[in-house]
Amino acid sequence: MIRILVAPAPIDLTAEMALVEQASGAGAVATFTGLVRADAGAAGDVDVLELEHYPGATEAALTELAQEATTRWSLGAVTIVHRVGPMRPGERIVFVAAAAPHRGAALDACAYLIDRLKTDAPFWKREIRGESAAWVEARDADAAAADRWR
Amino acid sequence: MIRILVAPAPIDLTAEMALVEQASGAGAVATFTGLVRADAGAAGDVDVLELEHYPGATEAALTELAQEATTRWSLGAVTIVHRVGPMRPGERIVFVAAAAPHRGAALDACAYLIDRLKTDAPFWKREIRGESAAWVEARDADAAAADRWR
Amino acid sequence: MAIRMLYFAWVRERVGTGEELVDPPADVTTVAALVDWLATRSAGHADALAERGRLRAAVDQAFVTPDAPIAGAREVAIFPPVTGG
Amino acid sequence: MAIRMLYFAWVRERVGTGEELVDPPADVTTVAALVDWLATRSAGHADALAERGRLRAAVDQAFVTPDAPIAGAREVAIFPPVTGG
Repeated sequence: MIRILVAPAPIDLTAEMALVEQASGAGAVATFTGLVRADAGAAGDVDVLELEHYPGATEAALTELAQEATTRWSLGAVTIVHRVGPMRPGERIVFVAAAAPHRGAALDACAYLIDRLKTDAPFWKREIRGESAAWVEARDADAAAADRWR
Repeated sequence: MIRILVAPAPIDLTAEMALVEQASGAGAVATFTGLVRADAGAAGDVDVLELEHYPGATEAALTELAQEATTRWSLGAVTIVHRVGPMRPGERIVFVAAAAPHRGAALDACAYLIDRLKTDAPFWKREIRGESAAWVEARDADAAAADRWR
Repeated sequence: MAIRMLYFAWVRERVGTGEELVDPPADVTTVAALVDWLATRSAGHADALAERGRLRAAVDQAFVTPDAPIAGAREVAIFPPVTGG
Repeated sequence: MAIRMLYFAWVRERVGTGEELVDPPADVTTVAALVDWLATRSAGHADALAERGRLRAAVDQAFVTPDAPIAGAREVAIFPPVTGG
């Protein structure tokens, strides 16, 4: 099962996990959940995080990424759900899951999916603090993490 | 937050995730869920899996493991929930979660917790197929996976 | 033939629109040349496209490097490095 | 002084009980010597403890190797390699 969802609705973790766990051969499920961080450092607390994306290209990039994972590892299920639009600190931005017969494949595939998603999928974050808004800068560490898998 | 739970009740993933996500500094949450596999190979399908453990020592071993993870990585939360007693294929045996400000620590800590749990916590699995029951043999691969972290 | 240009994030904000149809001259054959040509269209374009090292591109929804050809392209997107996840 | 013995999984099944109080002689000073002595208690003990390489032990709930001393121990557990997770 490959499930890709890019939508403004809050991510329903319970429903997503149920789909992954019901996939055939799912003895091991590894997940990654990214949350909007409340404490965003020197610039002060973030009130709202906005996620912009490239409709069509986003879904295509995530589908390709999920398919690449299934060729690298024997996986019963891959789910990638990414929220877009405005969201609040503490809310889920992204949920990634990989199910496999054994844990090594599930854990490795999960790390692969989130590392590659960070650099290969067309999303852009904007942090809103009071009246000011700032686009988040890409991190070199993300490119390095994605390069580990090439 | 360190949360250790060893109990016969089904694992409530939604409630466990909520506790982890609410921990301070949780920007990234990595989880591992182990399920009773329905297709158990040559010996035929498993009807019931029974988990025996060493009360007291189990909780102590899991607490020590969680504490070791928090000294290795900067973690906002570590949760280890392990079910004991009889359970059916498809049900959750174990749920492990690590929350951290960034994903690298959460992903690594999650893999560490489940690898070490497999070799360092006193649980024993027995598979029941119809009228016959068989204790599961320890796997060399599990010892090797745990050794990676020493 | 007209190309549908898409802009995202701060590139969109500085250009002043997220989408426009353009018809570059025949000697504009690569993404890099297209960006050079687009930068002459307005002050907003020039500002948005000034720092070429901070721009990324996709041709017909496939991510490409600046030397990629645009022959036959229907849709070209210009945007900053991605920051999802 | 009496030691509370605990047995788990197939060790428990073969011994025939999960728990017993034992009072080994003074020259039984290590886990390995304790296992040797326990094996003489019954046919079930002998069967359960025959394959020493497949046994693991804990003294007062701390996992130990066979050469670990048992002086002062209140609880000793003998069990197969663990298979949780």
